Amino acid sequence: QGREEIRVVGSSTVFPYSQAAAEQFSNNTGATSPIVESTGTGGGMQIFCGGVGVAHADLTGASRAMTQSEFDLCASNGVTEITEALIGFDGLSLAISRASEFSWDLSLEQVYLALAAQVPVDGVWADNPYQRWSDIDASLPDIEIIVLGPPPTSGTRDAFVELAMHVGCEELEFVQAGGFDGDWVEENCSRMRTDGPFIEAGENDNLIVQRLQSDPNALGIFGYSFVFENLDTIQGVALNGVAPSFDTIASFDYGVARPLFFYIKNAHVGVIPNLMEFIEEFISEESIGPGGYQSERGMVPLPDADRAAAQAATLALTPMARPE
Amino acid sequence: MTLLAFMILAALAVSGFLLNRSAALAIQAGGTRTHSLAYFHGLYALLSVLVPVFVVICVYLVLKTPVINGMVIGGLPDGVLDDMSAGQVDLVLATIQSITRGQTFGTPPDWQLAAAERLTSLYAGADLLMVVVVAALSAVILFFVRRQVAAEFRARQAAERIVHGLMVACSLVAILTTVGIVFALVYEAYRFFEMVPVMDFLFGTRWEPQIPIRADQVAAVGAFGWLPVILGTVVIGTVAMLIATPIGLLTAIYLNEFAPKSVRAVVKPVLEILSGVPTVVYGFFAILVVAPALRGTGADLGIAVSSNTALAAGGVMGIMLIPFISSFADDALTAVPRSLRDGSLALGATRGETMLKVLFPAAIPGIVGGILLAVSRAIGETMIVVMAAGLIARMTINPLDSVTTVTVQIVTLLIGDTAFDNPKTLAAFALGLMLFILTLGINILALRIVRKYREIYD
Amino acid sequence: MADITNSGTGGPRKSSLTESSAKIAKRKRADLILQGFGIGAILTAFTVLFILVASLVSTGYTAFVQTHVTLQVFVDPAEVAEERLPRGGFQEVLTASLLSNLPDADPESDARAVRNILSNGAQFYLRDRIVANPSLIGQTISITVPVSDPFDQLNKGNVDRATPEAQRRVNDREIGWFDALDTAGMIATPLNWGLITNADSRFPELAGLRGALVGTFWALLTCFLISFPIGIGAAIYLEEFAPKNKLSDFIEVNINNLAAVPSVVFGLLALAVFLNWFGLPRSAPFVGGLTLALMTMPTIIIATRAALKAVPPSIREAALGVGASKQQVVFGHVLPLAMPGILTGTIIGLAQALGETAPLLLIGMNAFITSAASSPFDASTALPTQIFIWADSPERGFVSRTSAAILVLLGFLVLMNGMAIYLRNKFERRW
Amino acid sequence: MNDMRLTERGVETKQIKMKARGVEVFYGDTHAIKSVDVDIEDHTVTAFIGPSGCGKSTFLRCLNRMNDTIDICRVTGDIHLDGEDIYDPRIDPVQLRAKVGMVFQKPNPFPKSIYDNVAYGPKIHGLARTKAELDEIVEKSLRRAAIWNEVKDRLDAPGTGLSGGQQQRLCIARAVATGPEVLLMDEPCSALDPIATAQVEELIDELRQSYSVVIVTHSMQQAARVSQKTAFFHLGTLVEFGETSKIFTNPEDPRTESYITGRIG
Amino acid sequence: MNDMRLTERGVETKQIKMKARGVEVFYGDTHAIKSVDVDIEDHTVTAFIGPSGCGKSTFLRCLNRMNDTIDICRVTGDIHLDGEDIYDPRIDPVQLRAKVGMVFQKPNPFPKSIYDNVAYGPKIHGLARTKAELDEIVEKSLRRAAIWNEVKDRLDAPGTGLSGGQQQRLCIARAVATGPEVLLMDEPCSALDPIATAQVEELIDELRQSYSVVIVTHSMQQAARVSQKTAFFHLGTLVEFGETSKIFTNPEDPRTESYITGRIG
Ligand SMILES: Nc1ncnc2c1ncn2[C@@H]1O[C@H](COP(=O)(O)OP(=O)(O)OP(=O)(O)O)[C@@H](O)[C@H]1O
Ligand SMILES: Nc1ncnc2c1ncn2[C@@H]1O[C@H](COP(=O)(O)OP(=O)(O)OP(=O)(O)O)[C@@H](O)[C@H]1O
Ligand SMILES: [Mg+2]
Ligand SMILES: [Mg+2]
Ligand SMILES: O=P([O-])([O-])[O-]
Repeated sequence: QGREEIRVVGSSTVFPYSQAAAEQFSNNTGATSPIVESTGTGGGMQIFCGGVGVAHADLTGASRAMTQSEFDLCASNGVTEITEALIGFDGLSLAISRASEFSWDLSLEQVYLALAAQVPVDGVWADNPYQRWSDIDASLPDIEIIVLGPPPTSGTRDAFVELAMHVGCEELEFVQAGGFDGDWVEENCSRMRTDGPFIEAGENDNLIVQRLQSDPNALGIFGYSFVFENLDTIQGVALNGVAPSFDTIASFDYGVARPLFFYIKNAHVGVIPNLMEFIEEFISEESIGPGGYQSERGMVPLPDADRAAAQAATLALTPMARPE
Repeated sequence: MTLLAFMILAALAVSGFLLNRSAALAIQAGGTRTHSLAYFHGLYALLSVLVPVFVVICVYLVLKTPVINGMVIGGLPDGVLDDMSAGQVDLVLATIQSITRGQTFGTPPDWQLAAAERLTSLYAGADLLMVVVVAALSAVILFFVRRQVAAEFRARQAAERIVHGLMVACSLVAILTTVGIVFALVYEAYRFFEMVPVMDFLFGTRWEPQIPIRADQVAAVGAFGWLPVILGTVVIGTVAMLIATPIGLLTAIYLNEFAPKSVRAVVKPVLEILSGVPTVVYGFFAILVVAPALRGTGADLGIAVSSNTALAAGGVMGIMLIPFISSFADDALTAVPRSLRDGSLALGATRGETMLKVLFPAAIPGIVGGILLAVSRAIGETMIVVMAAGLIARMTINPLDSVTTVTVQIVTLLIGDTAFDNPKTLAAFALGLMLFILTLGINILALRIVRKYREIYD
Repeated sequence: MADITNSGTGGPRKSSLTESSAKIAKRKRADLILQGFGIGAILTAFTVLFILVASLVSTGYTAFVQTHVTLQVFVDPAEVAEERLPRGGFQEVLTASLLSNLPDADPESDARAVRNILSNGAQFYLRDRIVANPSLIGQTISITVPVSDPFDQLNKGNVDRATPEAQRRVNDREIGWFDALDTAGMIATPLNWGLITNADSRFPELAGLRGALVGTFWALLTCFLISFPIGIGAAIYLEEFAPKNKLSDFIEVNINNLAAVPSVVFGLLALAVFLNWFGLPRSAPFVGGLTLALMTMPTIIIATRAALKAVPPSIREAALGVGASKQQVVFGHVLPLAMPGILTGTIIGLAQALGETAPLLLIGMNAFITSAASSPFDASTALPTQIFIWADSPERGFVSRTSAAILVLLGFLVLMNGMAIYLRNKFERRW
Repeated sequence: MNDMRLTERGVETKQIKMKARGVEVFYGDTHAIKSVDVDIEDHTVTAFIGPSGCGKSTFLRCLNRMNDTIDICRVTGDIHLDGEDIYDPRIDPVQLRAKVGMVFQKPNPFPKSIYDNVAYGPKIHGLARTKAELDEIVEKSLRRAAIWNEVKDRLDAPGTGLSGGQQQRLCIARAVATGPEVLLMDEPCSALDPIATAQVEELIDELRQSYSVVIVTHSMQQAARVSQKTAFFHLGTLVEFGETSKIFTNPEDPRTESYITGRIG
Repeated sequence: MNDMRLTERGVETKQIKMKARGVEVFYGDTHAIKSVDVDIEDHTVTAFIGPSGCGKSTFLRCLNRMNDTIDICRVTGDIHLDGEDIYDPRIDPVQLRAKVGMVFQKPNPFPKSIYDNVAYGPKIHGLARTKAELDEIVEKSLRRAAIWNEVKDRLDAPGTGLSGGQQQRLCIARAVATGPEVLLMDEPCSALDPIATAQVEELIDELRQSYSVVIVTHSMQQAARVSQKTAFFHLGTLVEFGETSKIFTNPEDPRTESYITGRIG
């Protein structure tokens, strides 16, 4: 059977943006709307790399770059030409209910100490003993550590580990004094604690927002767009003195911003109707430019120059190289 | 075209019915008694045509596309498919199909246009052929069936044999579903146990399946001991049953013995709504209403309550199970013969004494059967716990803590990631298998008990 | 109290029937306590149900109305030209009309902010009007369009005007504009038919359940057409014809067990068999229906067998006794008598299928699709998966829409259960 | 009626135990019992006979208010037990039923042990203070019901495991155990084979030493064999009531006569 | 036995309609019927009597293979109808049952109209070609069952709405309508009142003009009244079989004698 509609899978973070592009595309052209599924970055890669042909997806969204092993998986299934399209940034943010009585400003080191499975305790690398924020630093509130965060299946989790946990780990005196290198950090600082304070809350960010609203002492980790929509009830937690906002995320001042991508299966361009037109819509200025409709949904646009380059590269369908 | 084929089939089958029936009637008019009613002669003709030809049409519908695609691909000029992978060939086919729909990109090469034409003509030809085959086959069957009409022909038996066959086929579907599930579970679980020793799985006390999904991902090291997971299931299930059983039983007792008819007529259906509410809704309810309330109460009392407390998930699940238990208990109580109730009342027992000392004990086997079925529901329930229970497995029986369940793990391990080759994903199947075995055991037990109790009163 | 132990000696002591001893009072009290517990149990269940529905209604009711603004729009030929249709500057035309009502807004710098009062879909409302009737170009027409979600929330009182400006999606100036429109009588909050008649959208004010309803319809139809005949056929065979032995016991246990198998396992099976082996399309309601049919079948089989069992053997014997064949007995007498029970079971099974989520997630029925499926093979969502998607959308408007969608789903469930109860009461037979 | 073995009986008048006056029973709109007056004597077996549906069971169930358990059933008129109106609102039917016991057409032992079946009534009424007392009541009741010898070795066996006749006698023992003053029996032998029937009939004759017994039966032979008084019901009315010997040999009412001579066994 | 009114009967020997030899029946491991030989004569009413559980019903159900419907039931031995072995695998039990009709203990009309109840058999056996013919069969059958006058005005009313006795006669009409050659009746009067019983007994006597009738009964009086031949079963064996008058007045077997003299109405 042929297929008339474009199929997009992938990251739940990119999902709202793909949705927006898909709806805009179909409104503008009257063409059948692309079908967008939210499968998580990893899951999307598995489906995307399943092979070429109408049974397989055309695009996949990703909240992190494609990895080497995924690229190889694609290649082994005959998906050899892939175009990487960088579309913008997502501000991963820590947030808490406005009902919280405390003013929150954490360092990444404190975040690490609160959430990691293993931390230095009296100079020894040991299981995380901290149960209250005040245990970590007396200046922090004397309340239980409760952080709701993404499950390991999600790219959000990967990004958080990389951007917050690893960096926080490296800031530890223990690590700096010990002279441990990046590999050591990756080896030892990637595990989130499983003894209660860190709660893997599933992929549903709205659910986390609502749980924050009902529990003023719980922190949540999720996309900035959800903070933005609910500014009246929740607030971003400042990291190293920087509160999350569109500006601080775009400038990478807020510690945990990450790039968003989608990947194009080049072999499908020219076969699946309207695929190229949809890609053009997705990366148009109206979409990902400043003030474009993606920013309404919470995406942080790329700086002008980067954006122009990314758009050009995407339109040229330049196949990506094997990631390092 | 397919519709036409079905219409032809229907028309010929009906005419076969009429034809054979009138033939049988003619024999009867001649004064001979036919073995079977004329109606059965007709029915036999109808079924003889309908069943095989229907199967033929279905097979055609399934095979049409792959066969024609194969023919088109096979008919392409030499060389154009050289060095192409299956997927690329698939894309070529998709391009050709797009052309038949009038969608082209640039100027397609001539061989593609030719193939598109061939594709169109093959489809048209195949449909025509199918209609002809259907008509011809039906006619041939009709012809032979018509010749069978005779006074001594056992048309009833013949028709009943066909119906019997159809019913057996239906049963096979149900059985095949089970076989399919068992096969899928066992096969994947076997692969899992090739990677993780059975003993580690069965007796391990650590469940940390978050081993790297990709070679270069860093995460927790894998540990696949299912005990904490099943323990979590047991904790949540126990909470659920502790809520559902007393409330359900008391409800049944009240409705069965004390409630005025009008109350019963209202309460029963309203309660049934509780079991009809989609479980995803209960999930929202548990996590957004019940859990915070419990946490708040706990905080007021100075007790630490996890925000994923098993109490919330289990409690809400218990609510869901109330009507299940109450209607089972109500049925069991109703099944106790009225004579026992009269017997007790006539001895001067109050209604409460009659209920508690005679009716309820007499209904116990049925009630226990129902409770067991509710238990198997509870451990198989998915969406409530996916939303309201935790993800992290811990060896605890404290219902105020967060625990995880077998179904939660299955869902989280599977949704999102469908690489069927690492133990993380395969572990879901091992868990599924254990769940299947567990519910099977409970069901066998429940059936035994219910059976035994039926024997007493039948 | 008569006491037989002394009946031999002095004859039973006569006691009055009205005389009430402490013992009797105690027994009566025990009776009342039992009743009290029963009523308490029922009230508990009802309270929970009430809280559940109330919490849904309290968040969901606002989604059943939608804020609209009625504008007098001059369809400027400079922006909208007949030759360029369906493209054109509809957005600009609408903005111009808004600006004409907001004297304090600067036509240049505030254009974007003002435009954001309207739903993104507003331009397409206008476009469709004009495409249908190009002669409107150059005229001033009156058009009613939805406002965008932040203003919808504002109008519904979900935005607390007292919160600091930085913590709101709408700032004080925007609120002022909206209030100006409101005072001018241009704002109305009619019933939100779009909730039913629109397909999904990323804009809450445009999003509706049509796609989900159509998808659910196709899925349930498929589910019914497959599970009903097969379920009844299997049940009749197993109950009436299959030899009773270890094997049939085993099959019975298995079918009971199928009803208890977690639904996600059926999703697993569907993923492996229907999608990967048979290559059926992803996200299709047909596949969803097949999957749900596998789950519904055991329910139907169990209900049918129970209904068949309930038909008294005397009816069977009577028919056999006059020389009817087994099949004549079953199809002529037993099945018609069992039909109400079978239908009830089927409806309840379908109601369960209606609310089922997990297996549909596995076969991709949780996609974003802005048009309703026109056949069971087109990609589509279903009601529960639509709820799932909406629940995870950032816009505030989706919170109430999620609850509203749940209420719609509950409405259908109550309807189906009501039907089952009606059937049961109407045809309930006592022999 | 030459084949009837009428039980010999004395002529002494007995005390009246229950007295019904102007009893009417309605099931919804159906008028099932029409103005019935009956006196039930102490130490007497009274038989109710009549064609099916004439209201025998209905009237019997008025005597211990078992009709209360039927929603649509409405009873008017007076029924007195030892001079007390049993339909008086102050009367507790539970206490009434302890005094007016009942045995049903189909034996209905509880699915408990034989012992527990008999001990059930004494237990709920608190008739025994100790286990020994209870044991005594159970044994005595089983003896009275002429089943002690058959079951004394298996008091723990389930009552449902007995044969039909044994079950019926067990039910009688159960009724006797609460020490009733009147015993109502609704066709107690209709589910039994002839041998079991003989045993139960013998028992009834014995029971009348201590109780007032009312028995509903289809079989005129049975009525003739076991009863001293007979009431003939027809279409909800009491047609004739009197000495059994008189009713069977010399009925006053032509309806009685035609029923009895058209007798079918 | 001085109270039995034995039906007068001629001495002519009748043709043998059904013949059973060495019939054994097992329910699973229970041996319910042990080597029974019986001849059922044409135009004769044969009664099966015996204590409860002795196997009367079981044996009766062998005669039209109704036992086939009980999974665990196994029948061995020979039973012939007009010289044909009815357990021959080539025999269609469905046709057999059309020839050997059956009436059950509890009246069991279909939940359909009175007309449809009677017409059902003729319809499935194709006995009537036209509606008029069918009407005729229905009327004739209802007349034979002596119920025509009571129901002729309400043939469309549901059969379940009739009284017990009427229902039983309707069931007989239904059985008669298929034109059977043998009619088996399993305690057809046990659910009936005496008046209805009398009607059915009269009917049975009439039916024997056309059919061979086999009746199971608990009541020896009934057996004596309606039958010409009687078979006495005990614990699964046929103890005695012969002329009813002989069995009741002068039984050969001591077991028969003791059962009959221990008779209870
Ligand atoms: N629960 C009831 N609801 C409605 N009508 C009833 C009920 N029980 C009895 N009847 C009617 O009351 C009348 C008397 O019934 P009852 O059972 O007292 O008769 P009976 O003399 O005991 O008959 P049988 O000999 O068949 O037991 C009958 O017409 C019967 O239909
Ligand atoms: N379906 C059955 N399964 C097992 N055993 C049975 C079945 N039906 C009857 N029996 C047994 O076979 C024996 C004969 O039973 P049957 O019903 O023929 O007796 P009966 O003479 O008709 O008794 P009754 O007078 O009580 O009707 C009994 O011991 C009975 O328990
Ligand atoms: Mg009665
Ligand atoms: Mg019998
Ligand atoms: O859905 P993710 O972006 O978290 O992978």
